[in-house]
Amino acid sequence: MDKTLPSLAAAVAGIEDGMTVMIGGFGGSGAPIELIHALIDRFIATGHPKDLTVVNNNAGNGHVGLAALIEQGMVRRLICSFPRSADPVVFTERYLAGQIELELVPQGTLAERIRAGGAGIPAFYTPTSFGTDLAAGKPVEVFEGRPYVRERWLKADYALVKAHLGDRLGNLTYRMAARNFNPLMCMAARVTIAQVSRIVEPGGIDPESVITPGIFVQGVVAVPDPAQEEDLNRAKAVYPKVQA
Amino acid sequence: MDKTLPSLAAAVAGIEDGMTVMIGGFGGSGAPIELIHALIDRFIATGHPKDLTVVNNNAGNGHVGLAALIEQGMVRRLICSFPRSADPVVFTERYLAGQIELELVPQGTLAERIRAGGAGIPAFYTPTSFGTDLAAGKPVEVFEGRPYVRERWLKADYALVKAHLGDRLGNLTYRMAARNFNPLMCMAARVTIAQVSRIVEPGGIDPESVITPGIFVQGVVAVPDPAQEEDLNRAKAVYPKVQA
Amino acid sequence: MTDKLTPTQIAWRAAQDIADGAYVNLGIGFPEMVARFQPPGREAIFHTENGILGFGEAPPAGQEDWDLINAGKKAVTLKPGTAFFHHADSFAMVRGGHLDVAILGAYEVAENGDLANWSTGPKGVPAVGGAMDLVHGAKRVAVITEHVTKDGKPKLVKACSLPLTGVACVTRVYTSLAVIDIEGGRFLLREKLPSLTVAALQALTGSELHLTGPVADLIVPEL
Amino acid sequence: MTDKLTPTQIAWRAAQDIADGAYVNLGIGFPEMVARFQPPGREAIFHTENGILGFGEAPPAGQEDWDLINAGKKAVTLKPGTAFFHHADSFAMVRGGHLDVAILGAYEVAENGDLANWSTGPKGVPAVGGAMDLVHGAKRVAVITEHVTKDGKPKLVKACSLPLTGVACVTRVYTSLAVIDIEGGRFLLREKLPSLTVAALQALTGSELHLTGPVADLIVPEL
Repeated sequence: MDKTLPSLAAAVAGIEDGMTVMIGGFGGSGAPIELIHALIDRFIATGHPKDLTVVNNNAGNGHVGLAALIEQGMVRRLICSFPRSADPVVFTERYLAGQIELELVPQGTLAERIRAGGAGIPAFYTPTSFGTDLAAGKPVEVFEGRPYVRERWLKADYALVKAHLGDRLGNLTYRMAARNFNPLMCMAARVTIAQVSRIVEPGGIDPESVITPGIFVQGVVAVPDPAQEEDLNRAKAVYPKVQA
Repeated sequence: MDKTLPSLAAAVAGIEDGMTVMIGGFGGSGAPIELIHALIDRFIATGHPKDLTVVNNNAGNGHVGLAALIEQGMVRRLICSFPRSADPVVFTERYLAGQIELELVPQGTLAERIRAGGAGIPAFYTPTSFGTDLAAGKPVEVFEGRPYVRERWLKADYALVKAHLGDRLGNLTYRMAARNFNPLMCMAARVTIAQVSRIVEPGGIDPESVITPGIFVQGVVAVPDPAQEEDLNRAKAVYPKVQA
Repeated sequence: MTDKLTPTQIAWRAAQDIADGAYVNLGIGFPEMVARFQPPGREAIFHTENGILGFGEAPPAGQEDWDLINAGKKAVTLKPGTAFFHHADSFAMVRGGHLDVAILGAYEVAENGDLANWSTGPKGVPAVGGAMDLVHGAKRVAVITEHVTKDGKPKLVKACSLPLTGVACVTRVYTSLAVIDIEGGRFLLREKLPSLTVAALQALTGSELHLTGPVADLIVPEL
Repeated sequence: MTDKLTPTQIAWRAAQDIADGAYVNLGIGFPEMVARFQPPGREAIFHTENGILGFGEAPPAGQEDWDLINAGKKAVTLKPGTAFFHHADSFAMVRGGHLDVAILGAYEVAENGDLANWSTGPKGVPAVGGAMDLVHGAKRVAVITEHVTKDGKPKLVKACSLPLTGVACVTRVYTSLAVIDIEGGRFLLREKLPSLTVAALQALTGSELHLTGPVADLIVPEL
């Protein structure tokens, strides 16, 4: 069994128009910038994939990564908790112009809905959002005297995640708070592609320290020195670079 | 902040008659034998605690650990998935004599109910047990054409767990498959007491490798060379030892 | 010439259908034997409910580590790439549809795929373990079983008489006499021992065996 | 003599009520300042939604690691005993009632404890983050806020006019003028700036301030 992939282009080749794609990260930490940029490259070359539904905690920052994906017009719908950032102009303009749909989900509910998708739990109850606009239309049930809102699982066709170490079996570790949504998205997608800073031999990750067991991962691609969104934005980077 | 406790006796001193106690482990692996035996010692000395509801995957094996707790008559009700073992005589006799109540729960549902208790999810839907006797009386709902059974969270007054390393903040690691239910039970109890093979300084556990963050743990007690239930049973051990 | 397969031979036959790289859960007891017979060049990855993925075979006697056990509480070993996780993550793998195959034992299998394998009725101590999760989680649920009970009664039946483990969940049954698929609420005979006529097999089966194509010979090595 | 507390001073006051060993989540922005003012001898453990427990203060400029950030995307540091975890575990801590205190900002707080702090209405881009989880998860939900808006309108009101974050969730409000508890659907005045009369404070408050005992002086150091 060898889940390693030869290139970023190969890693994103299966994503089709209209698919739901979960993209890991919280702000820039744990964001698979290189996978996102490979998807943009494919779109520029072929016109596909488009009309994507993207699941991410945020809505991009500046003009790289998720913001660049939105800027290309590839995203029809975004499911997120916090579409604000230091520089949210790309999303904000499209949203206010009615060019992108937004499903706003409380952050903990978003995390739990993704986990539920991965764990085969079609619905669960949470106290979160009870009595607010975000619970509108959702079933409410009282347990032990307290009202709870019923929320549905979230699943995806693809998940694109950023990990730290990976092996050919798909076992993954993460780096500090770059873990965030990544392990959950691995569980909830039909196909999970992980970019990793380093591919190690099976056994190169202590079995006690595996965060995502390989069963949740279908492809692993090496990105030895991954970009950090925060650094790109401080350097005012734009993707793709404007040709001179 | 120092959650370390001076003794096993101190660790179990707060458990009262009628409480619900989650006890970690899968069979003998991860079973906190010394904490259980300390609870038995207290019962023999004081007559308390009794009428306990115990949550465990199993129902004990031989005459040590959970089996010994049952043998003392301290357990009124058991919530478990698999009350069989190599030597289940203690539970079997009491159960068939109507001296102990049994709530049988599918193993994955048991795990998820405990997690739900820890995660503030009062109920969730699972395909497991649909159409079987174990779903009797439970609400059923169809999602996307498939029927699911609604299950409720499980919480406890106390959890007694076995970990490997622990620090004074309550951070824990486990040893191999002795992890099993232990991290979930830490989440679901009002008071979690962990016996650990070694107490390390804060920072002595790599922050990436913490399995149970300290927020889920209220007490840590050192048991440097913990007994393994399987070894005790092979040696035909009985707790407490019969005085000659 | 055998008149029926041994449990080991049934396990061998079931192992032939496991693809390279498949994630597999084997039920406690008899199904555990399936792991021994992976065809050359194929490597399945075994999952156990108690929180291990990618474990290795049993250690030599005396070298057991009782923190490294499978769901049957038998000692296993580490392999490069093994991962540990807690029970909720383990059953996320099961319930979430991440396992390719679960192979379980059975008291009864009905022609609609219903399985009864956890309770022989109201007497005794009931115990369910992870079976009810597995039957509604794995992408493919197969059963390995004797074709008939010790008393000679059919285990493949029109409708289960014992308490169900799961509804319409089994899609293939490997028995001591035959390989039978379950599709559209019917038993479809795929393979049978060459020594046995279809009529003789039908006489040992509790509901109609359908033939939708040629029935292959069930040929298994001496083991 | 100040006529109102600075945000820093409000944060200082809120910090005085955090017990040693408390698990605390501080909202993005202004509430983050609370961490700076832990009283001597007390050590709270800070949680951030994005998966860190027990992190340390901000690193010097230029030494940030952008994989080590808080919910406000600001760089933080490791401390001995820090733990990392994923978002579902992080919100299990929140929703499961494991946090002792959450301290949040507010647009409006109603006398029944309703909080509005995520949306100023249908214009613009809505963003909620973890606030709705925190208000129904932490054992104690406190708000720190200016007593009135920039336009001089009360932020403590009879009923919120803005979209709610949570229902009946806030139990204490630290403002630039006072400390007010919410109990039984009423604002209970606990502390006020010595320079301010109760009548003057009432005039700046959108619903009745109840006095159930002596009102202490709200005294805060220059910061």
